Amino acid sequence: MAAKSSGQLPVAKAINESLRASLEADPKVLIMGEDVGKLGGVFRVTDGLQKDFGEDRVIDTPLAESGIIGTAIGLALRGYRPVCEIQFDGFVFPAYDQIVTQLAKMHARALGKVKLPVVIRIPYGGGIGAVEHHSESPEALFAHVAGLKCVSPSNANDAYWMMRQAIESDDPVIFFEPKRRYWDKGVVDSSSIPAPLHRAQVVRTGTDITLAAYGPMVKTCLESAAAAEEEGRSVEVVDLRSMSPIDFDTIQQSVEKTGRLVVVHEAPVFYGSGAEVAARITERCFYHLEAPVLRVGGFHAPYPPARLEEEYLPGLDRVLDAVDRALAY
Amino acid sequence: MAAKSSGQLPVAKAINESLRASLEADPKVLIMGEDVGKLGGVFRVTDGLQKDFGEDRVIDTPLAESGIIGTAIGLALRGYRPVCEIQFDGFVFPAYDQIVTQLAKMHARALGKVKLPVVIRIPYGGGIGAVEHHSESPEALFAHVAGLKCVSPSNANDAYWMMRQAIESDDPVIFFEPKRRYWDKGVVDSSSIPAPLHRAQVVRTGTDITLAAYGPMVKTCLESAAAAEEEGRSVEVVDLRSMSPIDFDTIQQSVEKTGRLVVVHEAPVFYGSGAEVAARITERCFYHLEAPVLRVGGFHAPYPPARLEEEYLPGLDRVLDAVDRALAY
Amino acid sequence: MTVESTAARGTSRSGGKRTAAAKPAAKKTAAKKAPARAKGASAPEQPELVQLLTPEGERVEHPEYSIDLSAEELRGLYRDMVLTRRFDAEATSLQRQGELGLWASLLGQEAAQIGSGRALRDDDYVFPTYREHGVAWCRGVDPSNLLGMFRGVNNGGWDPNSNNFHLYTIVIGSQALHATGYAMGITKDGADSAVIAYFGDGASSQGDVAEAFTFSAVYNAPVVFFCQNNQWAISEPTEKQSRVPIYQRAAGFGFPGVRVDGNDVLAVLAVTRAALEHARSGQGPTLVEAFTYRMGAHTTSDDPTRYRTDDERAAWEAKDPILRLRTYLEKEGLADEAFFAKLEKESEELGVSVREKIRTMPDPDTMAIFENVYADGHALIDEERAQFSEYLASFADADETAGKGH
Amino acid sequence: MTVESTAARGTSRSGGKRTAAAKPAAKKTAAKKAPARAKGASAPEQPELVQLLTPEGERVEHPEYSIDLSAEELRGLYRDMVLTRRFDAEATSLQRQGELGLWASLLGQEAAQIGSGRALRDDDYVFPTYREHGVAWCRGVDPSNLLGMFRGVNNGGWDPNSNNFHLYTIVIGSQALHATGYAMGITKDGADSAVIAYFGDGASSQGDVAEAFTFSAVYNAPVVFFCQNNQWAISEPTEKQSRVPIYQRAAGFGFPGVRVDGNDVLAVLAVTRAALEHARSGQGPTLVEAFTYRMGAHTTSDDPTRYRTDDERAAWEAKDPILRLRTYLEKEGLADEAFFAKLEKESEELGVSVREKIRTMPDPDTMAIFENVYADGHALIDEERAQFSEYLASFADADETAGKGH
Ligand SMILES: Cc1ncc(C[n+]2csc(CCOP(=O)(O)OP(=O)(O)O)c2C)c(N)n1
Ligand SMILES: Cc1ncc(C[n+]2csc(CCOP(=O)(O)OP(=O)(O)O)c2C)c(N)n1
Ligand SMILES: [Mg+2]
Ligand SMILES: [Mg+2]
Repeated sequence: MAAKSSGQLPVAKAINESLRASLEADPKVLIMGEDVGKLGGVFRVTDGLQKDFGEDRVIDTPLAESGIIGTAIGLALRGYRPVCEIQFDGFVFPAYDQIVTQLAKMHARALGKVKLPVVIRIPYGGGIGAVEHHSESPEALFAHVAGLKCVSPSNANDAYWMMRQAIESDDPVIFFEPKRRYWDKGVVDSSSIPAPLHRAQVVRTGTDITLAAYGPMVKTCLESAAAAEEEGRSVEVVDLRSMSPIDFDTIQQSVEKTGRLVVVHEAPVFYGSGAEVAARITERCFYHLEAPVLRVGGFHAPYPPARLEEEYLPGLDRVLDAVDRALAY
Repeated sequence: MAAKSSGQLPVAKAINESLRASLEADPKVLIMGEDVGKLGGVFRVTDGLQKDFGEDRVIDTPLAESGIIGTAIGLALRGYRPVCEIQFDGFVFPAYDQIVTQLAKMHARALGKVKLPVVIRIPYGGGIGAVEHHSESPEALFAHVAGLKCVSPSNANDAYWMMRQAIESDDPVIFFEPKRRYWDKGVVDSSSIPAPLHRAQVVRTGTDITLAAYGPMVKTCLESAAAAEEEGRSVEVVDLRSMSPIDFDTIQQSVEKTGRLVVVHEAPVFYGSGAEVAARITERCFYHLEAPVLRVGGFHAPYPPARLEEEYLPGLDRVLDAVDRALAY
Repeated sequence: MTVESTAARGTSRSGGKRTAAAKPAAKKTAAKKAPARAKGASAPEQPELVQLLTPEGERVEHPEYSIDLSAEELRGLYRDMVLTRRFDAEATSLQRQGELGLWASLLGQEAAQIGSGRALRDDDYVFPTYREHGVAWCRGVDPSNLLGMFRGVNNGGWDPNSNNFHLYTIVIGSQALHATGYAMGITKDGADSAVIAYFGDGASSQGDVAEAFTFSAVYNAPVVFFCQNNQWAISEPTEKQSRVPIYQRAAGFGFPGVRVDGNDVLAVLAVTRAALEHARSGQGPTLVEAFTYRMGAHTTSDDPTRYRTDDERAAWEAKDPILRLRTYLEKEGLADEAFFAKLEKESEELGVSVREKIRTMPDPDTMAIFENVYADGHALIDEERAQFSEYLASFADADETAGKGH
Repeated sequence: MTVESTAARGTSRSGGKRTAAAKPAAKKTAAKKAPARAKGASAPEQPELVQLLTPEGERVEHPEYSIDLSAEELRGLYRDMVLTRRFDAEATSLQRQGELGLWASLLGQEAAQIGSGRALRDDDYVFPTYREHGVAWCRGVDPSNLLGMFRGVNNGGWDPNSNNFHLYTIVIGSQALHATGYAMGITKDGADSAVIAYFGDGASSQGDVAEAFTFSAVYNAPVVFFCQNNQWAISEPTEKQSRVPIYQRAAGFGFPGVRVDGNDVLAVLAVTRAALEHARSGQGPTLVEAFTYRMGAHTTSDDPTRYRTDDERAAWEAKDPILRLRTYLEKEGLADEAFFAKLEKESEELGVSVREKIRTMPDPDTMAIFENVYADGHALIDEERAQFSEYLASFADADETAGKGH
């Protein structure tokens, strides 16, 4: 079923429309979470959905994340397709056992005889001046786990389409929503044929160096690339879109052209997704790389209080610094 | 207080003696967990401790891992030094929230005004023919988290000393015990001055290539090195001992000499510790590396049923295959 | 009779048609059973235990639960328990012979499992732990399916939907939430099926079980929580999990709890049936605590002599679930020699058939490692599968080359 | 009076000496309050609510709880509530002015917090949520400490041991386990202190809270679980968490639960004191449910008009905790005009002082990012700190160069 044409929409609203379209398209789709009903979620991503689809399909749950995911698994076993909201990144951990031990492994445990089409929406990342636990980027902790898929859109059109695809997927998908981009507007082209969910996209072409990022850092990388251009550097930007699987082919193609790669994410660098990209691309492009793959990301420290987050978060300057260092090889 | 001289001991018994010595040395040390009392734990690592130190210090807990770690935090706040046993790797996840959100971050949250000297013992890894959830290697899921330290001994002497050091540390330490090496014997030299807890050790010197591993895979790497020697290859083996922090200096030194590195672990390669080692060593040794850092580890699949684990686990052949591939560059 | 045909009896309800339905697991029962105890140390007053057949094989009445079964139905329950025990013993010995890596015996818990298993309708759904071999039997699950995971050829692997019997769950307590979610789905579908979630006394401490109580109460989900309190969680006695009887937990979440003699198959059947009816009729969850005993080790890896006495075991032996029903059947003339002889033979055959099945059970194909990780595929799995195939092929090549070379 | 000196009154117990200790939170109370409800939909019978001061300001007696305070003590409680409300209002307006990123107001919950906070001894230990500003006040925590995390200069940062007041905990329910562990430690130490763990109605659904109930009961830990049921968990009413009153949860874990009028500071003081005494005397945990109302938004980010009506708020306004005590004080002639006038002035001064403090609160140093991650250091932190310093220095260099260049 085609979505309504939407024009310029903020990311949060694009997801809202995507959820609405999914609820319309398939009566088995459910929305679950804390405050997703009347309130429409703390970011209003589910705004109006309970009003239009009823309490039976848009479900305010008790305050218990393990309970949310555990019952979503049971609902999926009964044939439903639950889309669960975790209110903030830092609150997903009470559900971690159900996600890692049950949700990720049940399809394999059953030798394929059950499917768990559960989507877990997690508004993630920093930059909104919030208190502790409201600004984390835990994606590596999920991407390491076989049986899960992890994606993160960087713009409204992807937010719309990737959510629809995630809900249609028969696998559990952790859907990381870049919360500080919720209010960024973009055109949602509801008639376009979307790219496959796990395909990376070259969002800016260049020849000197490649920047790879996903979610909130794509915008940062695009701005960095624009700034670098003024200094005469041609920077290619790849939006990974998916952290599990990672579309290494697209990155490889880019790096074979540019010879240099910087991976950027908000999450701590240590054991982060940049490590996986660096390790694998180095293996694939050993003779093409003119510099080691560099990583820009969070430090090995808890996400700092809001008044330090600007310093903590990778921004234009730190990305450009890494570009300089890579080009210096 | 010096430990009793112990001679040849299995790894499990070395840990038992280490716990005993720690209980003797400091009245604030507690042992907690499921079945750690009369039973002495399912691997008998706490055998005899409740008998000798009483139920007040060696505590059988209710069957609730979040409860174990959560109350251990409270006990630590009261001045105790709890050593918590998680019965098997796959059962740590119910406690993951308390570990990641509270244990790891409380010292920083308090700006250093509280310390949480909690040790979490996790028998981990495969190779013992067990059922699901009893053979996993989740170390990357902890090493990525700032505020935690992660170590794993590969032999009895390290098991003894690293446990003593972990308990003496004022930071939370996740102590990964290589369960399939529990019965491997080694000399515990209770008079030796131990190496620092987070220092890697070159356990075999060589010149052609470096193998880096920790825990159960160190033995595999040593055997591989011996086999490679027969083919005329000189393989250096570095026992990392610590997965957070990682002693990159020692690896770097080795790689600057050999020019080649293979990282071996049981955990899935994707987003695993090998990625972090590969990324950072490539950055540090870009001009020394004659081949990309290769990784040998688990596949991106749930740990398989016991009858497939021999194929799944990295063994001598797979390590040597990687050595061949690295040397072919 | 072969294993298959035995199992194929499926979920036909041996304790069936003639039973007078008990009153829904009554308000009163739970209400009066939830005294707050101010002191942790003192012994709890002996709570009411629903019993319909004493250890001595006497039929007794209970004010709230009743049952009236035909001789055939009673023999059916007896047969179920005997065959289940036999299957279990066979599995234990297969483990000793190295055919299984591990076995979790249900010895002593036959009445709890057969009584509850036979209370179910075909369209009800079961969420077991790792010890519900008797319930699996009632559902018609091929016993060799149960053995696969203990042998290490798979991690479960049967189709839960073919017998409405979910996969065994090893992580303690998790399945209570799955059961609750499934039950919520039943309500959404407007169906009148019910769900039963099994767990142990130890599991009652897990947060997930408490959250399942909360969700099921809030959504009034048609689920029966069936706790087999077998007195032990590996080496820990129930006092390490709770200082009051476990069934009392329910009242504080807003639904009834009842303790039943878990070694009395009639009482378990009556109580479970009432709880399922309660769920079906839109009245929400019930917690049934079946008070029973794990006669054997926790699993074949366990050594119970380290933590419990022979006396305790002996005391429970006197309450054996099978023995008491046999006494009753004999005393009342409800089964004759021929019945017992035939059953003995059937047991033998079951043992033989299970042994044969397990010994011919094929090992999984190596490449199964990569199968069923995802329903829709994953690029990395494809890559790793291809690399590993190539790697394995290199040995074949090497062997071949070596063969040629020499 | 300055903020500091006000706060410095510390944990001196304003509701102190003359009080007749109530009976330990009685067995009976909990026992008779735990009816199992077979139906989810029907309304629960109105449970007993311990009340000593009606909304109209009438002193009433209760068969199990009594209190007898001097006029000075009563004025002390009044003053605590007024100053707490004032501080809270100041913080709310500072948030509007952009001085704080967020504020979680306790408006309406003053009696629950002051009553329980003043029941504590200095050596007792408090584990708060993020809303216990009134309890912090009773403990003598400098209010500006509380503001730091809402301003974003730290994530708590005070020394929990200087006032036996743990850091605010944001992840719902976690602190219930910390409190239990701490209480277990008190028992090990042979001390007779007690612990109080605060949490909300929403938190009652979290597995961690249930596990805390289990551990505290099994180890008979001296902990009081103090649940402020303020009717809402953000937008969700309590019915989404439980279909029976929350205090009833305790009985099924084997300890008493009691519901108290959370807007009645006298009743809260009496009930909490009894529960703490109960814990101290080795009788283990108690669950106190303070029935109250969150008069404001969940936090300054919230918009309650989306999910609740003005009528509801108005109904609760009539039960205001401060108003009823004022009525009583005035009616009984326990406080004169001068007292109220002086308190008004003190409130103003508190407001001014808090405003000043916040406006002069320095931002943290950038390099604080790397501090206190580990107590014993971590090689990677050292490396990252050094690299980041160098990186920052490169800008200084660049600026300098630039400066020189032009
Ligand atoms: C989360 C988790 N922690 C620990 C274990 C290890 N373990 C397996 S069975 C068991 C005891 C279970 O006791 P109970 O719930 O009473 O069930 P029973 O085995 O007696 O049937 C334990 C601790 C586990 N499987 N899962
Ligand atoms: C584990 C977790 N999940 C979700 C949240 C987001 N959250 C913050 S407060 C809150 C509601 C808490 O309600 P309640 O326990 O009643 O306390 P109150 O805020 O009413 O004082 C929620 C859902 C959180 N902080 N932690
Ligand atoms: Mg048990
Ligand atoms: Mg609330």
